[in-house]
Amino acid sequence: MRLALELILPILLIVCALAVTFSKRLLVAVVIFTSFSLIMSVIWVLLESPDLAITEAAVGAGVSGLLLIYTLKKIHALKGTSDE
Amino acid sequence: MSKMAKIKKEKKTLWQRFTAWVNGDAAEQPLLPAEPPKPPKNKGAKGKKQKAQPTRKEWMGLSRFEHFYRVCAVVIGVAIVSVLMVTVLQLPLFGSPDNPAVNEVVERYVEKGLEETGAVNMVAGMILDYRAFDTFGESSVLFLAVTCVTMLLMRDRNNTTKEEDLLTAREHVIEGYEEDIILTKIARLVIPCALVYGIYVVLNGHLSPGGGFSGGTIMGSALILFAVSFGMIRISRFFTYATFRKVTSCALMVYAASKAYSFFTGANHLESHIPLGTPGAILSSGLILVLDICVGIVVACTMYGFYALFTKGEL
Amino acid sequence: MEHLLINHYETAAVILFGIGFLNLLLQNNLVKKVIGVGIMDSSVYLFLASQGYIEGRLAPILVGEVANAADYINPIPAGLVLTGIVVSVSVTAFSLALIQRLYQKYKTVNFDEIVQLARQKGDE
Amino acid sequence: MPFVYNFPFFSIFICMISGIVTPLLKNGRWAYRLSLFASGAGLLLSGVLLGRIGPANESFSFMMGHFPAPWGNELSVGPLEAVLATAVCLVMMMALLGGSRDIFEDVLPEKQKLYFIMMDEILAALLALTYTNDIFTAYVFIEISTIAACAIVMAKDASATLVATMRYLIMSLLGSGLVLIGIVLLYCITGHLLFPSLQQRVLELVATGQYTIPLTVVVGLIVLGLGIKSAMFPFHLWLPPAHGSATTASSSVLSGLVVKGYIILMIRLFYKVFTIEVIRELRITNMIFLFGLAGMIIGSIGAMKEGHIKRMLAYSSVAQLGYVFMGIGLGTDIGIMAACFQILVHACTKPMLFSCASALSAGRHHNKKLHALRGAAYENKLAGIGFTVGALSMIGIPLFAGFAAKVFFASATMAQPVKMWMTLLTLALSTVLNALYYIPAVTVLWSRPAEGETGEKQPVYPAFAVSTVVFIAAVFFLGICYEPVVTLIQNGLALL
Repeated sequence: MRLALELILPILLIVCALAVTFSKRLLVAVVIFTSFSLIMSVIWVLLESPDLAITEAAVGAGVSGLLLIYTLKKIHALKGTSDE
Repeated sequence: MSKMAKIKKEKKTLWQRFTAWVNGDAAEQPLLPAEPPKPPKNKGAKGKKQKAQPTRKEWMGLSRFEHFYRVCAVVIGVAIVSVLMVTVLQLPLFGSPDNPAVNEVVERYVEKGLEETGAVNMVAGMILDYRAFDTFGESSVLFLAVTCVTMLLMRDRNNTTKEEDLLTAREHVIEGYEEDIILTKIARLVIPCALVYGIYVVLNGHLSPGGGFSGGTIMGSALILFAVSFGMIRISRFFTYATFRKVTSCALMVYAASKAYSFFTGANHLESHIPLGTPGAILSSGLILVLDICVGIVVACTMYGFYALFTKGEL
Repeated sequence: MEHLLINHYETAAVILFGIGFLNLLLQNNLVKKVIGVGIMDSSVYLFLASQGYIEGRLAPILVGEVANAADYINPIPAGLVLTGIVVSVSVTAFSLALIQRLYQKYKTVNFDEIVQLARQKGDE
Repeated sequence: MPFVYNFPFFSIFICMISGIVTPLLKNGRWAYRLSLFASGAGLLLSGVLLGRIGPANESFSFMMGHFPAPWGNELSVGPLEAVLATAVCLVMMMALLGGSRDIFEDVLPEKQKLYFIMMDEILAALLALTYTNDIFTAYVFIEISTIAACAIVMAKDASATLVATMRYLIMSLLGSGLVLIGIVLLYCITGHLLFPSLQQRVLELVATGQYTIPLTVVVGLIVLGLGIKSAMFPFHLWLPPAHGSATTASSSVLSGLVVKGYIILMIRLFYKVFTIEVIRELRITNMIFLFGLAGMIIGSIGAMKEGHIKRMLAYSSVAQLGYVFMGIGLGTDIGIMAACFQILVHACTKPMLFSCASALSAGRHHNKKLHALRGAAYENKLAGIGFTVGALSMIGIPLFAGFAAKVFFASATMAQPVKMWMTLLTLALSTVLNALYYIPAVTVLWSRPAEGETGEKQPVYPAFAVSTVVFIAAVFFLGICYEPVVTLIQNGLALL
């Protein structure tokens, strides 16, 4: 189980990074980047660094994603929102 | 015509549909609705040609440099990756205990850490006591970042017009009256939990995983959730730009002062009169607890500050 | 090859570093450039932390009274990465704020277009 | 331990704390005074420290905390660091004085306080980069100076500065990323972060032949990263827009100090971690040498094409940094001594040129195109004289500081026949090129303007006068009585 995770998670990270690179919509890129951070925080747990896992989940997946999405809103790259 | 188009649309391969789904929809929509101002279109064919020629030339000129730049970037990138790969080949094996990084430094951090810093969490002991100067620099980075964002996004005559000001004022009013009932009900449940959890993580930074940064971020997200669900007006009753400035500066000052004290006593071989307390208790490990609290406050304020400046351009 | 497989975290980190690096240099979209920086930084942290890991040892949080260095993993990488994560979130926030201002001025986040518009206006 | 040994730590902390306190002050004026106080205090402390350890020729390391070298953070101080720190504080103070009027004009009143926070933190970061004995502390302070440097570029809130800041930020982040992975690899193969233990381990590795490839990669990545951040030749394109469009004090600080901070760190890493012999064996110096030579020529050619006076000065910075890299690339003690001397010379000259250029253009509605400045020197004589002195020093006229630096470079190459011919030819060519753009600029400034082109006479305000006079004095001091400074640098390098 652990070995499988150890092999799959880095591959998932690379897949996420490539998906960010080639995605056409910015919102998709941001969401995938946020999931990248989440995968990262699971890897921190596997690497026995709980401090990093908590910080990454709070900072990387939480606040960075929030800031990115608010930026997308400001640059009108979100579809279906009410502002113009 | 339209029938043909419809058939074509339906004939999409699975892959295309999948990519369309990943991208959110099928329609080829420009990424950004606002386009750069284009030169006014000329109806006459001659005019069009004349207009098109120079721009094309310009484009070609730019593209040659661009082309060169892109090739260079790819070459450099591939070179760096391959060089690093070769390096990885030479590095010690993953998970092996005879890694060169495991040496007398690690030994002392682990074995003497509790005795010298009083922290059960060795990472906290390391970043807030052994290598505290780095961490002070890091808090300064956060402080600088929020200052920069204030510089860029705080409303002033350079970045806002009159209409935008009016628009924000209207939004504020609307926010005050319209409360999303689902959001507010859930927020009432979640915010206290998040705040308490954040405070717990901060106060237990020296005992368990976490510490100032993660706990501060959690408290900051609780504040953000409050602002999202109840509106910025409500939050500005107790948290204005002046409070923000005062709280951040004072917390950083306490941090700087306590670290200055410990650096000064340490370097001059004076005795530091700070009790380390019983290991494992909340009130232990000397300055680490104080530093964690200061960092937590700074981080919480900073995260909320980022949010407020990004959405409304004010605190 | 086998070495790369055993050091799979490091290998993945190097590939991610390359992806982030190329994203930073080649993407025209500024938001994606910023995401590229994020990927690049995370990959370096992954590299560092995986070098600190030691098979079968515990996280560096003391259990019991007496600490033995052979029971715990290396705490230094975790501390350094913690510092690094905070630095990268600061940088992200700063660059995103800058992108918002650039969008206000030029109505696009495509850096090539921005540079060209700036040149047309004659203020580059 | 003597009390004087605390001074480096005090000077760093005074700057950081004044940055932290600044948000609580009333307005920008008070923030300005606090910044002046911080740099003045830094100058005083570094000066006293220099007076103490310079003649005694001693060096020491200062524990930041209760734990000695391989465990806790440390600062390490010697004559070289003391000289550089004194120069940094002096230039910072004078740049603030010389650019003060422009800061209050260019930056919005409510944001002036924030601008001075950035200045304080930049000074703290530069001092920390000069003094640090720990490679990760160096990384953290590199990031601080990156963010603050970008912030002072964009403080003048115009479209041009925003685009320039973005470009600068992208290149800086690239550089930081490369430096970071270099540091991480270095930690992985040595297991230390403090300079003395690192050096010991690196020498062991070299002696046993272990990890040769990773070590080469580490040196390459760190040099590349720091090179990008300090505008080494192929990566210099971000510099002219950033330095040319910022407000005066920012341009002065950026090209006088911030760029140099990374080079100082590079020199210290070469001596204190990798040791100069290892660097020479790895042939990294030859690369730096070639890039330096190319930078000297390309920067000058870029400056010749410019009609905008501040951008011309920025391109000239690229050329002058080429000299520094060339000196480092020689890979000998005397070459690096010349490079350090050139750092001091350029740090004293370029801020003066920037502040004089903007004072000259003040009477012409801030039009910074050269053709608009015809005869501007008559309206502000002091600025005209300052600009002329700076230009002559940059060209390398005897008695001015630039000449001494060039003589040192020429004499430094004598031991290496191949590099000697290349260096001497390039030095001659670059001197000619420097003359080709500085002389016309000076002639334009001092030629009689046509009717109707004259601006009104500019009053000389005292802060600007003080800064220009001090800079002129520094240029002549370095050009005539360079002996003590050179001795200090040589002793410092020997003690590194």
